[in-house]
Parts: sequence; C-alpha cells; structure tokens
Amino acid sequence: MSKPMLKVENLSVHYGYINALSDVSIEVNEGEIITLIGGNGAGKTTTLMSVSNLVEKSGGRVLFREEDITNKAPDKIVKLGISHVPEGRKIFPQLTVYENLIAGTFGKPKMGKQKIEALVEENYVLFPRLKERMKQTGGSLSGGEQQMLAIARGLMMDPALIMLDEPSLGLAPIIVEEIFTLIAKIRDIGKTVLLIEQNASMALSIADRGYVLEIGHVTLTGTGQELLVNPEVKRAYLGV
Amino acid sequence: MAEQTLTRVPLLEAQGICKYFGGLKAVDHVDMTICQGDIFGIIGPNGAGKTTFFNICTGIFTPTQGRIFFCGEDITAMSPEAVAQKRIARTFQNLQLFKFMTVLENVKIGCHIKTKSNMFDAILHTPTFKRDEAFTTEKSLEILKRIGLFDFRDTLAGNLSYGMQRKVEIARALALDPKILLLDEPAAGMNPLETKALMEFIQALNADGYTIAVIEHDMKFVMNSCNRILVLNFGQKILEGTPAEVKTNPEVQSAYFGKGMVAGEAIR
Amino acid sequence: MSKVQAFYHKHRTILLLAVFAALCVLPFVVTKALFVRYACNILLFATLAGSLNAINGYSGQMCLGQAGFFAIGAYVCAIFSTRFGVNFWLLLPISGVFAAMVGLLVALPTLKLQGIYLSIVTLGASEIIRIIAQTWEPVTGGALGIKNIPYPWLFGLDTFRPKYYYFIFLLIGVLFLLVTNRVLKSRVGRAWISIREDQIAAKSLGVQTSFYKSLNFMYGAFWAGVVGCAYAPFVNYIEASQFSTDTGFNVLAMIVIGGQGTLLGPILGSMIVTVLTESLRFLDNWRYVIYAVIIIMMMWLRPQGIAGASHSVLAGGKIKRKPVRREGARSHG
Amino acid sequence: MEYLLNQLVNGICQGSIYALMAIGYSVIVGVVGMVTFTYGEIMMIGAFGAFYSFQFFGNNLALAIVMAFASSFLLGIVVYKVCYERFFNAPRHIALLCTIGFSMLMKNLVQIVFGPEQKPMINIINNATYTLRLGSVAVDFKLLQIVVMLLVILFAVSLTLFFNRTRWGVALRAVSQNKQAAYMMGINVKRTAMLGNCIGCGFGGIAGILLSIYYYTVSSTIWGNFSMKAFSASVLGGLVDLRLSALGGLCMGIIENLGITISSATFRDVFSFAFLIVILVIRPQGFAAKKGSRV
Amino acid sequence: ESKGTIKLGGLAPLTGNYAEYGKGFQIAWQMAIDEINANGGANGYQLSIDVKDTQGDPVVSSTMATSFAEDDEIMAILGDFSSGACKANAPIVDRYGIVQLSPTASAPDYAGMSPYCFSIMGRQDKEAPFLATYVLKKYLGVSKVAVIRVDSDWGMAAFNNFKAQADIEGLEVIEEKYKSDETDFSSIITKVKATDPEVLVVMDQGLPVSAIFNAADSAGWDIQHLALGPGTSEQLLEQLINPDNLIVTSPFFFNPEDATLTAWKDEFNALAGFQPTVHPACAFDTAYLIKTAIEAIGDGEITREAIRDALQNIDMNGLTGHIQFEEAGDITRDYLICGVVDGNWKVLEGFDYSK
Ligand SMILES: Nc1ncnc2c1ncn2[C@@H]1O[C@H](COP(=O)(O)OP(=O)(O)OP(=O)(O)O)[C@@H](O)[C@H]1O
Ligand SMILES: Nc1ncnc2c1ncn2[C@@H]1O[C@H](COP(=O)(O)OP(=O)(O)OP(=O)(O)O)[C@@H](O)[C@H]1O
Ligand SMILES: [Mg+2]
Ligand SMILES: [Mg+2]
Repeated sequence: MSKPMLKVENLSVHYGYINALSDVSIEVNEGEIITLIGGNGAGKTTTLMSVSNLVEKSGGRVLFREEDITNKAPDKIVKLGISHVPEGRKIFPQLTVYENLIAGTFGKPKMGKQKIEALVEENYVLFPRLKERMKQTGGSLSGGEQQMLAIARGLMMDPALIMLDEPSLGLAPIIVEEIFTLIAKIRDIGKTVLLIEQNASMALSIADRGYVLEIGHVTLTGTGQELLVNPEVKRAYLGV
Repeated sequence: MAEQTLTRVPLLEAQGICKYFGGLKAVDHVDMTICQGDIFGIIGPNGAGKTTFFNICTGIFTPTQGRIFFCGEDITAMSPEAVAQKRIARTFQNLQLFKFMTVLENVKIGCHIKTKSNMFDAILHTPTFKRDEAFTTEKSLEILKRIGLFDFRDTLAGNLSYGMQRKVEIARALALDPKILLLDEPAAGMNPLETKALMEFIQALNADGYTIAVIEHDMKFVMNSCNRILVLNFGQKILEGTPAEVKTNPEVQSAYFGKGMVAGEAIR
Repeated sequence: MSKVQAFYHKHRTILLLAVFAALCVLPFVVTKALFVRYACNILLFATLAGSLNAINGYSGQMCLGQAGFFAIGAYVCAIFSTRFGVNFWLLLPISGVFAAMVGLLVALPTLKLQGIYLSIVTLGASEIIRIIAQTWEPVTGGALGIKNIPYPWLFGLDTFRPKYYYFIFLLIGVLFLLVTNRVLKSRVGRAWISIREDQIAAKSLGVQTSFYKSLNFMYGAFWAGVVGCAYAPFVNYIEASQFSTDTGFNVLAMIVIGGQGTLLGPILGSMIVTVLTESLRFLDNWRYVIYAVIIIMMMWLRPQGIAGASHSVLAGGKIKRKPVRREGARSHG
Repeated sequence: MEYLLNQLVNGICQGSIYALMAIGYSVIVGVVGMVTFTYGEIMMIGAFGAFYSFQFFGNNLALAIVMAFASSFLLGIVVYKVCYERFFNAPRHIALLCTIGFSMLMKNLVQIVFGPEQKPMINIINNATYTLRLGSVAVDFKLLQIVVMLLVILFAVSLTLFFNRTRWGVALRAVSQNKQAAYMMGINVKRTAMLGNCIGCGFGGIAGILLSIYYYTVSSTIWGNFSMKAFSASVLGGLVDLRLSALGGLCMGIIENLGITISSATFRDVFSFAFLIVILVIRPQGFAAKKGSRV
Repeated sequence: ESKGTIKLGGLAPLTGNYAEYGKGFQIAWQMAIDEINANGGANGYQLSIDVKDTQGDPVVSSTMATSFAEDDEIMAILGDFSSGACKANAPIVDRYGIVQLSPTASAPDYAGMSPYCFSIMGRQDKEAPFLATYVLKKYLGVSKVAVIRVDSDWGMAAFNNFKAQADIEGLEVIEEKYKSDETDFSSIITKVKATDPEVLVVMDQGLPVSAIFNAADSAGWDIQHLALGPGTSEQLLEQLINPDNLIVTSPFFFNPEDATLTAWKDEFNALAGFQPTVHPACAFDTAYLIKTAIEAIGDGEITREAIRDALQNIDMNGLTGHIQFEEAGDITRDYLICGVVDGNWKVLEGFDYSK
C-alpha cells in the first residue's frame, strides 16, 4: 500500500448559500474498502458527486492515481476507471434492463463484445432477478430491483474504483447480505471500493477504514473496527 | 406494541388479489385481513409485489382478479381519489411530494376531502369558504405540531432533507383523517437513530387509534412495531402471522432474511 | 424575504389602490391615442395571458390553444352583437360561458393526456376552431370576417376612442385579478396546484383530478372568452387569421417571460412583449430578429420569468435548500 | 374506384413526406428529450442549402443532398447551443419557448438575407409519371414520390436499427432520459446530445430539399405548417419511435387526402388534427405501446 | 425652392406571409418619391413617406393607421396591401378624415366604406365577370370550367363575382378551395380532373398558382390553364414547369416594347432583387396620385380634406394606365388577356370592359 489511489484534499462545496462540505480530506488506497458514514445531510453524497465532478467545488483538489481530476469532465473521470453508483438509482427508465447494463459500459469504450456479454452474464448470476426482467424497461422495475440494476450497471465497466452511494437502500435483508459479500469479493479481486451506507454497523464491519462526516466536516477517522467500537459512533450511528 | 383486542374488526380485506403485467405475475392470489387497531407489516424480497399490492389497495391499479373490501364495502374498481374519499391514506416508496408547495400547503391538500367549498364560495367568500379555510389551517397546523414540522411550515417541501420529506408525506396522509394509513418503506434512507424515532411516532399514532399498514425492509422496525405480518414472495403469500411466527418460519428465513446478518438481532 | 416584498406586504392595500388610481388617470395623462391603444393592448393581452397562466401556471397543463378560446369569445360577441344587437355587457359573460363550454369539450377527451401530448391536442383544437371560423361562412362570415362590430356603451362615452375603451379592458383585467386571486387562495386553487406538482399524489389525497382539470380548463377558457368578447368591438373587425397559432405562441411567450405561475407575471409579460414589439418598429424587418433574440436572452438570463421567484420550479436546476437546523427536526412531538 | 385509388396514392405520397419529416423530428425528440418548434426552419435551411448548391455547383443532386444535410446539421449545432444546452434541468416549456423564438429569428433572418420572394427550385428529379395498371384500374406515380417513399423506408429501418442495436444508439437514448446518470456512465452528454440533435436536423434538411423539389419552390414562409405536421406525426408515433412516427405521418397524409376527397381542402388540417385527437383519446401514447411507468 | 415637406404614411406587410408584396410596395413608393422630389417635388413640396410594417394583420394595420391618423403631419395614408386590412382601417380613416389610398385592395365593398377610402387596383366585381364573359365565353369559347381558389376574403369575393356572371353566361362551374398556406394540390387536382372540365382556373396570387398548375402538369393532365390574380408575373413564369398554356387576365402588362416601363422594371429589379408584379407598379402610381392631387390643390392649403377632394376628381395617366376614380373611390380598369409565348408574356387580346 504505497500511494493513495484516490486523494481528496481540503474539499469544499457550496450549494448556493449552504456550505455542504468544508475542508474534507479523504484518502483511498488501492485495494481498500473505505466507508463514509454520517447522518442525513452530512455531505456524503456531495463528496462522491464532487469526485465525479458533478457538483461545483468551491475549493480543494481531487487526485486519482496522482492525476489531478478536480476539473476534469465527468465523462472523462469515469473513463479513468471510476464507477459511480448514484444515490436514488438513476437508472434509465425507458431503456430495457439489458440496455441499461450496456449503457454501463461506456466508461470503457474499447470493451469488446465478448467481454460485455461475459460481464452481463456475471451480473445476471449475481442478480437473477435482472435476468428475468431482461426485456422489461428499467422504469417498471420495483424499487429494489432498480437498486440492483444500478449496482449491476456500475459493475459493468469493470472499474478500478467503484463508489457506491447507499447501495442497500430499499433492498431486502438477504440481498443486502449479498451486496456486502459482493463488496468484500470485489476488494478481494484487487479493486477498490468507496462506500456510503446508512447501515453503519454492516459497512464498518467490512471496511478497512472509515470516515465519519458531520455537517460537512470529517470528525472521526479510523479502521473499521476502531470506529465500530467507538462510543461516539455507537451512540450516533449504530443506534445502540 | 399495539394491544391486541379480543374482538378483531376487519377493516381492509383482500380476497384472491392477482395483478399480472403481461406474463408477469406481480401479485398472485393474495388474501389479507387488516383489522382495526393493527400495525400490519408487509415484508418480502424485492419485487415480491408489495408496492403493487398497495397500489391495488389504493385504486392506482385495478387487480387482474380478486376483490378489495374496506369496512365491508367493495372498493376494487374505485379510482384512487374515490378510495381516498373512503379515508384510506398512503405514502409512496419514491416520495411523491408537492415539492414546490410549502409544507403547510402540502398538508392542506390533505384536508381536501374534509372540506367542500367550491369556486363560487371562494370568489364570494361565503361562510362555507371561511369555515373551510379556518378548519383546514387549524387542522394542518395541529398535525404539523404533532409530527414536529411546525417550524418548517413555510419551507418548500422540496427543500427539506430526505427524512423530513418522508414525514411530510405522513403528515399529509394524516390530514385525510384516515381510517387506515398505508406506509411504503417509511424508514428507507434513515439511519438507525432516525428509524427508531419514526417507529416511536408510528406506535404513538397507533395508540391514538390509527390503523397502520407498513412495508419495510428494516427488520428491527417491523418486528418491534407490527402485531401482524404478511410475507410475500414472487407475488404469492408465504405466510401471514405474528412476528414470532414470521421469525421462525424457515421459508421466510431462506427467501428473505438470509443468514440474518442484516436482519440481525431483530429476528433472533 | 426581500425588503421590497416586506414593504409590499405591509402596505398592500394602499399600494394596490395607488396603482389602480394611476392606471385610471393614465389615459388622460397620455394624450397620444396610439399610446393609449398600446395601453389597451397591454391590458388586453395581460388578461389573456393571465387566463392562459391560470391553466399552464397553476394546474401545470401545457395548453397551447388559448387563441382558440379567445376566438370563441370574439366571434360570439361579433355574431350576437351584429346579428341580434345583443348588449355588449350581456355578451361578456355569455362569451365567457361559450368559451368555457368549448374548454370543457377540449378538456374532457384529453384528461388522460399530459405534457406535450396535451399541448399538441390543444394546439390542434385551436387550429380546428380557427379553420371552422374561416370556413363557416353563413355564421362567421368565412374569410370575409365580421366587420362593424358596434362599440360598447360605457356611460355615454365614445368608446371608439381608445382613451375610453381602455376602461373596459381595465375593468375586465381588475376583475380577473380579484377573482383569480381568490380562487387560487382557496381549496380549488390548491387542488389545481397539486395537480401541477404531482397528479398521483393529488389523487391519493382524494383530489378528483379529472374534475379539477376540467374546471381549470373551463376557468381559463372562460376568461379568454371574456377577453375575446372585449377584443372584437375594440378592433371592430375580426376574421379568422387574427386567431392563429402565432397569437397563441405570443401569449405563451408573455407568461413565460413574465413568470409562469405568478399573478404578476402575465401582466409584466404583456407589457414587455407589447413594448418590445412596438418600440422595435424602427428596425423594420430586423425587428423580429431582434425581438426573438431578446426573448431568447431573457430565457437565458431569467428562465423563471421576471416575476418568478429564484427558488421557483421554473428557475431550473435543483431546488435550493435552506440551511436546516437538524436538532429541531428530531422530536416527533 | 380508380379515382379513389389515385387519391389514396396522393395520400400515401403526401404521407410519406410527412413521414420523412417525422423521422428527423423523432430523432431530435428521442435524443434531446425536448420538442422543438424550429423544425420548419431547419428544413428550410436544408432547402436553401440545396438551392444554393444548385446555383453555384450545378445540377448535382448528390451534392445538393449533402449540402442540405450539412447546412441543417450546422444549424442544429446553433439550435442546440441556443435552445437546449442550458435548459436541460429546467422545465420543458422554457426550451420550447426558446425554439419558438429561434424559429421566429430564423424565419425573419432568412427573409432578410435571402429575400422575401419565393424562389423556384430546380426541377432536378425527372418528373416522369409511371402508371401502374391493375386490370382496368390505372394508378399514377411520379418518380419523386417513389424516391421519397423508398427513402422513408430506408431511413426508418436503418435509424431504428442504429438506435436499438448499437451501443451508440443506446447512448443517444440514455442521454435523453437522465443526463446526470449518463455522465456517470462515462458518456460525453453534451457532445452526444448535440450530435443526436444535429443528426435529426440533418434528416430534416434532407426532408427539406425533397420537399422543395416536390413543390418546385424554396421560400422562408411555407414551412411552419409542415413542422406542425412533423410534430403531430411524431406524437402519433409516441414521440420517440421512428417507425411508428413514420407510420403516423403516413396515416395523416392518407386521412387528409381522403378527407379532401369527400369534402374540401380547406379542412385539411381539421382532418389531421381530428385524427390525432381521436387516436390520442383512444390511446394516450399514440401508436406506441404503453410505457411501463409506475409509482 | 421648396415649400416644405409633405409627409405620407405607408402601410405594408414588410414581414409575414405577404412580406414579398410589402417589400415591393416600400421600394416602389420610395422610387416614386425620389423621382418626384428630384424633379422639383409636388408643386414645390417635397414628399416623404414613413412606411410601417403591418405584418399582413388587419389589427396591426389599424393600430398603425390610427398612429398615422393621430399624427397631424401625415397628410395621407398609402396602403395597405390586403382588402381585409384596408377594410379594418376604413372606420378609422373615416373618423379621422384622412385618405387611405390602397394600391391593391380589390374587394368591391371596400372603397364604398368611406369617402376617404380609395383603391386603384380595379374592382373584383369587374375583373371576375370579365374573366367569365370575355375570356372564357368569348375568347376561349368553353362551357365547363373548374375553379380552384384560395379561401381568403379576396378569393371569396373574386369567386362570387365570377360565379354570378358565369351563371348569366351559362357556364358550368366546379369550385374547389384551399387554405392560403396550402402546398400540396395533388388531391385537389385528382378531384377536379375527375369532373373533366375544359379549363382550369386558379384564383390566387403567389406560390399556389404555380404549385397548382405544376401539380396538374405532373399528374399528366393536359388542360388549358387560366389564372386570376397574379397578373403578368415574371416569377410565375420561372416557377411553372410548363408555362405555355397559361392565360391570365391583367389590368396591366409590362410591355417589353415600352421603354419607360422596361426601364422602371429594371430599376425596380435592381433595388429589390426580384421582378416586379403589377402590385408594386400600382404602389408606384399611388405616390404619383398624391403628387397629382397636391398639384391640383395648387395654392390652396394642403389639408387632408383637400387631398381627398382632389383625389376624387383626379385624372391621371400612370404606369398602370389611366386612373380616374368613380364615386365610391375605386376605378374601373381595362383588362387585358395575356398569355405566354416562347417563355415571355404577350398580350393576346385587349378588351375594354366598359364598352
Ligand atoms: N442540489 C442541492 N441544492 C442545495 N442543497 C443541497 C443539494 N444537494 C444537497 N444539498 C444539501 O447539502 C447537504 C449535504 O447533502 P448530501 O446529499 O451530500 O448529504 P448526505 O450525507 O448524502 O445525506 P443522506 O444520508 O440524506 O443521503 C445537505 O444539507 C443538503 O440539504
Ligand atoms: N408497470 C409495470 N410493468 C411491468 N412490471 C411491473 C410493473 N410494476 C411492477 N412490475 C413488476 O412487478 C413486480 C413487483 O413489483 P413491486 O414494486 O410490487 O415490488 P416490491 O415488493 O414493492 O419490491 P421492492 O421491495 O423492491 O420495492 C416487480 O418484479 C416489477 O418488475
Ligand atoms: Mg446521500
Ligand atoms: Mg416496493
């Protein structure tokens, strides 16, 4: 673990007159699972959005593999190998499930037909539901199915770094388990994960390190285990 | 937990409900009885047909087969607005707020069926109009106080955080003075602390005599607040019973809880 | 809330009365008949735009056919006053009712339609109305139109002169504002807005969306009809081409520029569009080029319209959230 | 019988012109996700491009078509920059008004630059009439009509394949549905949307040149009505489905001409609009299958 | 020495569907006025004209007419193009007492609406019967005609006048009409062809005329073409696939042998960039009419009223021929039957209807 793969330095974001993030610094090393936890409106989503450069930053830098991507076009950032599974699914409602998956491959324009088919199959194994719904439009899926589709679509580009924003939202416990197993598996094959979760205990238990965000500031950081037993975290985010 | 009364009066009944989308059986022969005073949970894997089932109960879909009775009256083919007139209120899985209206106005719309002044009353400011407006305002503010959104009454609903938006939906539904309240994943996107607060609120409502049906994936929430639970899978009913029965059912275990890592202590 | 708004709210009645008084003396201060005629046009189109705004801005239906309802009003007035000598003041509500009926006819079959589908149907309906007006010779005079529509009685004043006709438009405009303001601030108005915001949610709360949509269409059409009725004697000569889709688009431009969904918007929009088109005349045929450029620029600079709030739906982009103190939100009472 | 058949052929010919226009229109709507009221001007610019190509480079039809495509394509870039790019997140009527404004701008600018008079278009495609005999019945076709019909089929089929079978097509459609998500997929949204818009415009330009050859004229004023027809046809086809839009155009042409046969040409638009309204009342999505929308 | 400037108001559709004609008006007026001023003005007065765009819309036209009428410096109004707009303005000019001299309004009831309304186009109720009696009956000698006409106020009046005379002459008439923005005439042609007439008459101006004849040609229909409205338009010739069997009636013809006319035509073409029709020629004459009227007033005070009276009694030879107003304020013209020979307009027969 030499150089951090993704480095967020002193990031600040303002929405109009709201200061959503101030001076947030985060490091993600190659092959790690990093989790961000925090209450509603703490700025977790905003952090991911600014890595993808989908919100305007008022200060700070973002580095990916030592390349400055602070002001890089969003689509170019994706093409560096960063996949972003957004909050609220954002699937393409009029495209079929299959087409949604295909849309996920634009981050790797050179990907061959066979590779695409193989990835699609992989995702169908992971989420058999999607295979059943292959020809259905994305918009007609149930909430949870849409969430699965969003995750699968994010996996389609075979990214180096995958950023997941509340992947377990609206999913049944059994699927949530599978998602977490999957995240661990992704890490095990050498990829890197940046994870946002409301279910902090699950997230921390698989994470290598975690950051606690509060009203736009990083207030705590440590390994997953450290945070899991931290009384402050326990009280505020684990609900015990 | 709501007290179990000895004489259970059925409020909302579903008989053999089916909903097919083309060849897809989203809901398949489901029977259900929700009684007065219940907090009734509906759980099941994703795509099991829970939301579809709610949509059928509230008139948004007409079922392919089967009937829905409310207080003994057949409401199967009724339009959503007619169902709402029967005082069945609901919230939506993907929020359907009036985003550009203030919180207070959102709740005032909820009072629509409780008032009846028409356009001419409004133009002429007749007594009916004045009475209605006074009633609407008073009632809406009362609900907002109760749910804890009073301070936000003049904020645009879309400006609130996710959790609060969910509450606005509940407040709006309460303004209908519903006989039954259907909540679709009210705790989604909330952290454990907020979920707990919501659970307490719902129990308080129940104590006040509201009957509630709730779809949730948060097992702590469901197991601790519901007195009866319906489990769906692939559109079919696996089980309807008490939390204790659901917890121990192996089929539910394998289809829904998995290893129990997430459902956690709630089911153990 | 800005200082201007605060000031307005404090002295509302006085301010409004002052504006009204100023409007009343206007035609006596402005001596050029041409300018008074422009003022008439502004009032006329402000009310017409207002009637469209009542549909597009409040119930969120995208109607492009206001020219049709306007035509109905104008023709009803022209036909009844030239053929049967019916009094203008009686014709005002009659024209409105006729237009409202047509509004209902358009609304009923299209209740299921939304957005652009509704737009094209309303546009089509307005074209059909125009073509019927153009071809139904025995009744509408066909392509010849109807001329010499009698000038209305107004306390013995000579309404041939824009100076006095002005008061007819003023009266209708003020009446429209008063009535609409009341309707919007009632259960009915809220129901309309709820349809604009989210129909499914509105239904689930017991709002009979079909009924309120029809009512909304009828209301907008009614006022368009009333304005049409006042328009016919004003121009004294009507024929079908005056009610083309361009008229409809013009009115649409007014409400969008002024600010859709606000009471003030259509008035401002009408002023801007009228003043612009008139004041750019010296540009000859470059006029419309410049006018179009200005419209587009306004959309660029202020998409929500002049009167639209910056947090408005129309401002585009995301909703601006106010800072929220989280502690206050926790308790459930 | 022969008379009716001939009228039907007239209808099909007119309908295929509508269909041709509707295809380009649907491409625009399908990619940009917003309707346009400047389509008439886009066709006009295509026609003018061809007109001046004939003027300066001689009677070369292929070149003229390329010019028509290119000039409309370029105008498409301007339309995109002026009317769409800034308003993707805004409510639709704002972009809509911008297109209305832009249409007004173009109409008047063209009138100033190219003159207000109608210009005669070179009658480049052989105007021979072919008579098809079915027993005793004779039906007349013009070469140009056949060309238009073939083009409609070609464009409808090839563009549909392109949109549904290629990754590029998926990207174009994805962009119209959710711009932000498209970014997250690594799609260059602005360029893609612009390109899609321009392709649609380019096809509009081709429709423009064929139209002006068909009617022997180019001018700044005759196109407004046609763009309305393109719009209606593509609404009939559910706005984004190219083949159904083409079908919608065809139906409208036939309905109009049969209507004229039984009554008068003054009612032409009444027939097509009434047809549109009736269809939409029966099927709110037009010919398209109901969309799987849900709450 | 100049006695000052007399201002005129001009109404013309500079934008919109009739922009081509409005443009022609504007240029012709300016040509006439420049010429008059260069030659010492009208009885020593310089003329100037302020042309306002009426968009071809009667309502805008009345607004503009009001603005001229209100402006005491404006002595007379020239224009507007369409009968509809002129009729809409009639009550206004009547009320304010200012002349509205239209180059082209031809509706029979227009000029009679007010003593201040004038037109020099010639009345439709003269030209259309001329078509029926002289062209169809006498010149061509046919008995069954098909008329395809625009459904506008002009087209309606033209047809009604024609029909009345045709009934007297015992002509069988088949009527088809279309909206003014129509472009596709194939089904009308198919429909009319099925009735098997001897002559195809088109009543309209501009694009549809050529479009209809071309549609007939390309449907392989060989029939005599006749047009009422476009006059001897050069553009029409350019737009027709097969102009040779076309006959038009016209109050006026740009005789290529007439040097003044040809010079005028060339000058106009140079200024406008397109060939003149009869309409700008009429506009040109209206300006000269005002000049003549002012000269007729002589040393008297130039008032609106005086101009009206002078116009009423005018007797002038203009570009388009002899002009003398009748009681109502319009004129009766002599019509020509023109046809195309070797791609150029030729007078086939000249008739004086009044005889
Ligand atoms: N588009 C926006 N416009 C204005 N304010 C915004 C916008 N998006 C987010 N905010 C505000 O920025 C802050 C951070 O929001 P963010 O969505 O990043 O929170 P989060 O930690 O992801 O919360 P959640 O758990 O609810 O997803 C909040 O106060 C929110 O209200
Ligand atoms: N309009 C529709 N067209 C086609 N299929 C539909 C439609 N609506 C729902 N479905 C299908 O019906 C099934 C049930 O959906 P439903 O939304 O009821 O699931 P759910 O139990 O609420 O799931 P979740 O927990 O994920 O919200 C899903 O598989 C979905 O794909
Ligand atoms: Mg978030
Ligand atoms: Mg659901």
